[in-house]
Amino acid sequence: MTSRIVKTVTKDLLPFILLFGVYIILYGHLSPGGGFQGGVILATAVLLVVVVYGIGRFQKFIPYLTVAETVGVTLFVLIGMIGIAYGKQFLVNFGTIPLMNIIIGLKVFVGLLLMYLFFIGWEVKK
Amino acid sequence: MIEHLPIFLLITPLISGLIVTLISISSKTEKIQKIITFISLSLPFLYLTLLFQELSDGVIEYNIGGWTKPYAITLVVDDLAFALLVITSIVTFLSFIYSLKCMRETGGNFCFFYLLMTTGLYGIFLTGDIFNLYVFFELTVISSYILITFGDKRTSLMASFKYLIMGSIASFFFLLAIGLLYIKTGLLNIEYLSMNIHQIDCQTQMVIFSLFLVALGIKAAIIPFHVWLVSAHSTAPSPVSAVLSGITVKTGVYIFIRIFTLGCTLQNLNETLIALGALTALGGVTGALVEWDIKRLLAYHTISQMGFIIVGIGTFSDIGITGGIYHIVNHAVFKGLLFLCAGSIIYRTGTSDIREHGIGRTMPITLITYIIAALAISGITPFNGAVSKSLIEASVYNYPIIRLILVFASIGTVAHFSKIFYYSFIKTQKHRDPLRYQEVPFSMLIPMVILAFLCILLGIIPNIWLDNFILPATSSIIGGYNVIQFKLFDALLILKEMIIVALGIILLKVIIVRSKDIDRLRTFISKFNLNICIFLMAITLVFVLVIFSLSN
Amino acid sequence: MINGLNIGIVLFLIGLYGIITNKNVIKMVMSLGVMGNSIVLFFISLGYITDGEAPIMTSGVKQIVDPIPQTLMLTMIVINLCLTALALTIIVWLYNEFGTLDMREIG
Amino acid sequence: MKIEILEKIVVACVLIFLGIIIISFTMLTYSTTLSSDLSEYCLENLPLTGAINVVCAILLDFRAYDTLGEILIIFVTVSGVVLLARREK
Repeated sequence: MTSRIVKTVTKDLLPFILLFGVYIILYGHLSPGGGFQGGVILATAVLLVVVVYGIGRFQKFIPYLTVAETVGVTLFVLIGMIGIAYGKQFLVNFGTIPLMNIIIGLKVFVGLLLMYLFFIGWEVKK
Repeated sequence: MIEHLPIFLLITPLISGLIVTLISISSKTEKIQKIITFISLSLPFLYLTLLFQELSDGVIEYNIGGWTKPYAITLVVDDLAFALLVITSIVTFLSFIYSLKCMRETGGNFCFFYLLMTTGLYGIFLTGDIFNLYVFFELTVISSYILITFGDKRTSLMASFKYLIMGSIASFFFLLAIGLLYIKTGLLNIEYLSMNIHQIDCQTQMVIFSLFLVALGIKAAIIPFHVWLVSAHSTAPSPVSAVLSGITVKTGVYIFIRIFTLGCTLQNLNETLIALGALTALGGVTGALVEWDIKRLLAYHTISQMGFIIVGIGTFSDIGITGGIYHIVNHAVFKGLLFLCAGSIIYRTGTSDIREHGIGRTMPITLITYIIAALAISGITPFNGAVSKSLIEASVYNYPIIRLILVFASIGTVAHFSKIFYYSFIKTQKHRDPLRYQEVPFSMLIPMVILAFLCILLGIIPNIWLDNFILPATSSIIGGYNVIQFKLFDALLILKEMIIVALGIILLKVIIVRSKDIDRLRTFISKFNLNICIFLMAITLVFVLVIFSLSN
Repeated sequence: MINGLNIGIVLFLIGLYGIITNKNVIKMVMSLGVMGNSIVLFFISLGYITDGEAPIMTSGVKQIVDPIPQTLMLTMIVINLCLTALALTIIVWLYNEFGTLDMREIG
Repeated sequence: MKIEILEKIVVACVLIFLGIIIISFTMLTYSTTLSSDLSEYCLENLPLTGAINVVCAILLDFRAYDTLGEILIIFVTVSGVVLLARREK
């Protein structure tokens, strides 16, 4: 995948894919979309870069990705716990839908990216 | 704060799992992770004690998100769920203590997946929503797939893969059934579904129940769908095997009890379940005939005991369901104990082949706990297996053939456990290595001793347990019960048990002499691979549908 | 007779056929994928209402399709993705250990 | 070789029979009106959630507990994949 055409197109296309992913996440409660869908789009954008430019520069991000993933789940549970702290039920809604969308988007993005990186890492090792 | 107890039960292992991961990223010390896991697995005992006081006022319900009941996801703690939650917390806690010594090299990762599996199990027993059941079942089994690969390197991967394929097929059948229920009733709450199920037309009911039968049959390892269980339970690490065999298999039966006993108007559903259960009870014992691997033997016995439970529940009578629920609890205790014993023997000798064990009397506490568990699973009087087995046999009083099959299964059970006893404990190896033959560490002994104590306690005062735990659980399913007083030392029962033990030992003799026929049986059993098993599953589905359509 | 619901059931059985007859583990996982997608088709068709619109309540929307099955399927798709990823990971290691992908040789 | 083809034919026949039974028993068709109690309840209470997208509102409010289970499943799977990838031979 070292063709110049592919590299140029990827470089030009990347911001738009990322922007589209962020749009899908942020407007999830108003238009078709949501955290999962946007997260997957973001992950595929980075996957495109990995496929075209090689995995080399992404290896060092892996520990940070793991942390981000754990933090994402923890934040989701903590938002759920807010309800208990205010004397209501678990996972009660305080207008938190956009926030939850962002957290889920982050989590899915990071999780899928980690899986892709490990799968591709195997391919390279062989 | 007291009304949030059900959700705390679920959140505690979950949050500690997250903390364990965060710690494992920053540092490599396993001590803190193990302490956190220990605390979070012991906290449920506190919650359950508090819940037990609440439970006397009636069923505890917790609507998540604050929406009203049949529409929100509801956590329901009734007596049945409570009994299973208690046994889950006991087995997971004791298995974790056991794993401290024998799972040393895997460390923090093991703690994380173990905690998430526990979360999933609590989620299954707490939830009152049928789709949520699917989600938490997937959480449990996905953690189990990974936990299984911690075991023996080569075979555990294949076992995990088989379990994954069968588990996914079960989930898909379950989802199809959920879809049909949803389109016909427009609800997902289990309690309201059961109230509205008689409104569905008869033919759709047949399809729904045969789909559920396949889905839950795979999860409960009924015989044509059992192929994943033996490899998965035998190659997993011993503490994980104890939880898988003690609790995870029971989730299938738990959903059986919740769904099948409720408002179903189909003819012949009872007979189908009882026949499948009897086949499972006999088939599990037959499969164990050819095995020399201690954990595979125990796994086949799990199948056989699941057959007993299915027979009890399939009668839909109060005595049968009581026996079934009691046997669920008992089986979790003694099968957990047996797997821990097997783990101890493997820990010292390094092999799971019983012909190479021959530890003699060098491990006295393991020996005593093994004898207690073996007597309990064979159904000998002062131990807990006797109570539930005689209740189940009493419930199929009208089906003499089924009773005969259950007696045969009991004889086979005695034979196999005396086989393990003879080869592992009585026979002694010639070349003894003194280091290998000594008692296991203290932290591995404690869970075994506690479980052995529970075996005796559940057997020696059965009426207290029946009155306070099991019969209320039955009444929460079928809405009422007759008081069952179990007579502990019945002369006729003891005579029957002695005959069964005698026949079992004769059977063992026959097995050892006729080894050629056993080899033929082994080639026959080895033909049941994954593909054929799934094909048999499809045939069973057709068969059940045809039976239903002929009789309704 | 020919609608999404029945085609979902047919696809489900095709996936089952694939799992029964294939001995290659990767093909078995692909058949699992077919089964999963058939479930998605089945559920989405369950919620479909003739002439219904997407369930987004902007002004002027009269008849919407049932949103519940769509939501359930969003959950199910993600779970299915996780199962497939895990199955493929296990298959890589199976190949490393046994050197083959044939179910009969792996055991 | 012959036996394998025979196997496939038998399997196909059983599954075709199964399909015919299920489809003829259930007789499913598209519905014409929204008849589910659950969806109607969700639509009535939609203004309380602060979202217009009904699917998103159900996913993150009415059935947020399912979503919690779901992100836990992603978490477990990713950890499992990472663990298995680092597993030594």
